[in-house]
Amino acid sequence: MALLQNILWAAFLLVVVLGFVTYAIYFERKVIGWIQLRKGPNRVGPLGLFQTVADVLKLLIKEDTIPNKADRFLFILAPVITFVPAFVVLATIPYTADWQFADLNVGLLYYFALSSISTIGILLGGWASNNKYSLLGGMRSAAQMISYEVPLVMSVVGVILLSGSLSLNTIVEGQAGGFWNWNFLPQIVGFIIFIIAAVSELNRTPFDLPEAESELVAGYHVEYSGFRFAFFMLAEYVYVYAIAALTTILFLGGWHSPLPFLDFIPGIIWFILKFSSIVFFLFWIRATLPRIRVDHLMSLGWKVLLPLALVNIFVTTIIIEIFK
Amino acid sequence: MLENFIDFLSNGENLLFIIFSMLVIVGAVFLINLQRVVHMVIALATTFISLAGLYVMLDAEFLAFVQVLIYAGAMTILMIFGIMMTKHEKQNEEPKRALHNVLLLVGSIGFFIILYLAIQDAVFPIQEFTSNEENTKMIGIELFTWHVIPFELVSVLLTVAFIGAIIVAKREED
Amino acid sequence: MSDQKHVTEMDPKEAKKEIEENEVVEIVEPSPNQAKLDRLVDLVKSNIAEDAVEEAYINELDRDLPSIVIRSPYWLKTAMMLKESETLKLNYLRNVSGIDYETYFEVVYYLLSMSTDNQQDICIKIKADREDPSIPSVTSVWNTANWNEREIYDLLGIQFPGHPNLKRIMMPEDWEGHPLRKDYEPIDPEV
Amino acid sequence: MIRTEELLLNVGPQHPSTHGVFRIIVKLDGEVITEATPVIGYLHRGTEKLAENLTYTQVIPYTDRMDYVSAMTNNYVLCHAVETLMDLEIPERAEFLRLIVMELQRIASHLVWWGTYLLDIGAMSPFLYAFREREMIINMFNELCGARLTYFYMRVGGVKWDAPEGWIDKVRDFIPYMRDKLDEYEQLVSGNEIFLARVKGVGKYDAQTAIDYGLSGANLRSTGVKFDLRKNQPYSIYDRFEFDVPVQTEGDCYARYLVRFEEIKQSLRILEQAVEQFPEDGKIMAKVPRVIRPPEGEVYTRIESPRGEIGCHIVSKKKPQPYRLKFRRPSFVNLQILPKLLVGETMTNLVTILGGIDIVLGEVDG
Repeated sequence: MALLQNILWAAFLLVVVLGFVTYAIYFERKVIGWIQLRKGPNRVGPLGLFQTVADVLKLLIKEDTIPNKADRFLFILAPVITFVPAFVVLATIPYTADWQFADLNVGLLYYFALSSISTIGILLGGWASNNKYSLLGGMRSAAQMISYEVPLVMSVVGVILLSGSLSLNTIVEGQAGGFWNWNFLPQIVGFIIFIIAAVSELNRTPFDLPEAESELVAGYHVEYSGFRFAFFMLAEYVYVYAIAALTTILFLGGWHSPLPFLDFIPGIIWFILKFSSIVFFLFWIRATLPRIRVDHLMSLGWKVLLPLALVNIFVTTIIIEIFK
Repeated sequence: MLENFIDFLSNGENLLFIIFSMLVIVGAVFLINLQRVVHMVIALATTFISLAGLYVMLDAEFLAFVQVLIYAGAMTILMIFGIMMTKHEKQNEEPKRALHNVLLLVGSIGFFIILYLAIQDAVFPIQEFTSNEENTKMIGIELFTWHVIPFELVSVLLTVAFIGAIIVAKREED
Repeated sequence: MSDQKHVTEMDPKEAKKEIEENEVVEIVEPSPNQAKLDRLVDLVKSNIAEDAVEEAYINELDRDLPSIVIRSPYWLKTAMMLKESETLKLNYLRNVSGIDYETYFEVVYYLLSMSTDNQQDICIKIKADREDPSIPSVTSVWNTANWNEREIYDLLGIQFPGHPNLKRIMMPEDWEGHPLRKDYEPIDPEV
Repeated sequence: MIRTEELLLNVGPQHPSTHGVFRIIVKLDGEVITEATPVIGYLHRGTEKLAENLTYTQVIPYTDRMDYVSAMTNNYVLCHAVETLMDLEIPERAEFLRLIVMELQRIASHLVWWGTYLLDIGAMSPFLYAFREREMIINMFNELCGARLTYFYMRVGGVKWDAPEGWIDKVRDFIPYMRDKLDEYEQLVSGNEIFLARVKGVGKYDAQTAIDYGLSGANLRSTGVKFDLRKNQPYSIYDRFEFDVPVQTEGDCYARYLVRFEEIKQSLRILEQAVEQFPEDGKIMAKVPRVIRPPEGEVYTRIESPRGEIGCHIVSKKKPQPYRLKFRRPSFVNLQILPKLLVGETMTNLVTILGGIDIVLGEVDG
């Protein structure tokens, strides 16, 4: 019975995530449209609400092409390797105190570990396509992921030190009682590093080098079409979901209200609000910033973010020791 | 005999164990037999990730996810090197050497026999194992109290290797 | 005005006309650029060779542009001299055109000095045979000439010995003929 | 010794950042370019050959299609060449109309460059902002001559259409509007750290190299050479207006960016004065014979197009058709420096440098 329930919940989560992806894409196009003085999608359905549905439908019925000289097996495998971890990482995210699928005591580590597998998929896709642009895109993605995974993990060590646990639930519990208890204040350096590294891990502007349209055409997925391309696309947006949720949990107090007297509003509302503002932030910078250059990206990761993250850990440790 | 086997498999945990260990072995075998570097790396990844699965089954989640975290990155690097430094076009077959193969076969059979006998004769002290809920914390405490000297030594060693690698790479640049 | 006609290759009838027109020119007061042209001719004659300058005139239709015709064997040396010369410093090659005059080819170089204040254009022409046309390349003097000479080679078929990479630039490698020649006949009339 | 495999990458002829059908074969060592060979000619339409069988007026629409981002200046250079040959006096009103459309065209062209350049660098919004302003200019042109891109507006001796009622006022209103928008652009882009990091010090060359390669326009002025044909060898009525020639000394992509940006402002200055001095009425065509037969001779005229010096070399044999018509296409000449700039740069900088040169392939291939 418990197994059935779990499967039902998982199915529910899948629907929620797919719904999110559908409307995140719609929302992104609308937001960027507004920023660029356009209307955005407005033809399919009322206010263009079914635009993404139509797009996905188009992708599904599109001819599935595999290049002749591609490595057929890996070409098919790559989108799966990219997509599966994206979905699996969602399992440990607590939306409220009760809504969580698995309270793993190493939840945070679980997230980082599995999300790093996706890069293998991207690199594989780039290599298996047997296209030089996609190979370059895949290589860039790998280099970028290696360089930014380190500061990303380092930046949350401060949070772990503060809460004394790797469990996401415990981390949120530690931030109860108003926004001054949220981690982004004591861990402001870590928060900034985390945001930068997270955007980079998402391969989104200004760090969208693996698919840099103007130089690499479409990067690693240049040869993919139809359903397989949809998988890469889906993985990207599921990671947007995951990163937004994770930021909310680690730094913005999860489901806690910013002021104690606002506690009567259910936690899930707060969670969604915080989560949405981060998603909006991601879209906003996409419409605003140019793309960073590959060598700048590397030196930013290794020479700025990593040392900063280490200093942040050091300072946090000392402060915790003093005020213990 | 067969009944035992079915019994063994009807337990979910055992089934998982079989699947994971099969994957570990299959990955390792493919790693040796495949021709192209990228395929080999994928085989290796299968091995390591299945190994992480085994760790999870042993309630060592921390170890499992660190394993995935570290090796996923390592695998990617390996793949990059593989792509950058090998020629894709040429696939020159190594000449088969019959004597060599026979010797190899004998050697591995001998090794298997030794291992088999050793495991057969070994006595494992049965001991009550309690899985600690906070095993991450326990690892930390162990590492920084009882094993602090080896831990520091290893980190010094890694730093030395790291700097050495940089120097080697630098010299080639000049 | 036909001051750029070439007396040597004219039939008597046209030569007569030429003389008549020259008389008209003489009545008009000399161009302000005449002195400049004389100096240029002197410079070339004294530094390169007495017979380097085939012809020199003022192109009155084009704002009194000083124009000289250099004999092709002296061209590369002249080009170097013009660029290095302290007084001229013609270091900017603005345009190179190739013209098919049916009996001969002509390549026209428009030069300018960017280093001196005196930014006067100078036009230099080199003639080439109709059969087996060839003019020394000046890519080594002005890099601008590189693609321009390639284009002229491609479209007119003039060889530029000394050019680093004289290949077709506009037309495909296997194109037959040189389209800007007056007698060019496309192989496939549909194209 | 660790050796990595060299990668031969064929960029183009169909590639989002080559601005048309331009192809460049690059040898990559990792992300670093070790050799670059440009291949052009995919858009070669043989304008010069076609012109030999057309009357001068019939050639004008072909010039529209050469540099299709800046058709007005192309129109002008041909008309100007024929007029020089014929020693024609152009009516005042026609000269003003020509100057106004050319300066508007310069702004429109620089806006296209600005938007697409930032798109190359990865910022998507400026593109749409720039095209909004360009659209206003194009609408004005549309009102003037009924076309949005290939105008065929100028004729030998003047312009084809007079400005409709209220057109000059539209130009007048456009000037402060554009100034306002330029400030906005500056706030959005010119100070952006990522943008600066992308363009500063990239694609650097000195004045000597620029002159040696015959560069013109912003590519030349970014190295400190103050050479603008509108000032140095004035044509049309440019000598009547007050404006500066923007110059930078760095010679990198950022300097080129600043020069072009400043040029928009200077064009606005010229427009401001031109609109004030615009003659109330008058003819827009000089007295030109129905069939134009310029006297026998040769002429080379050059004007400052948004991309640099566009020249027209005509050899006339007193026929209605030119004996030889050659265009000095600034993009074609400017592009030559590309292989030299690319060696040792990364793949990302390829796009930045190529965009910084500002080429239009219709013009490169002629």
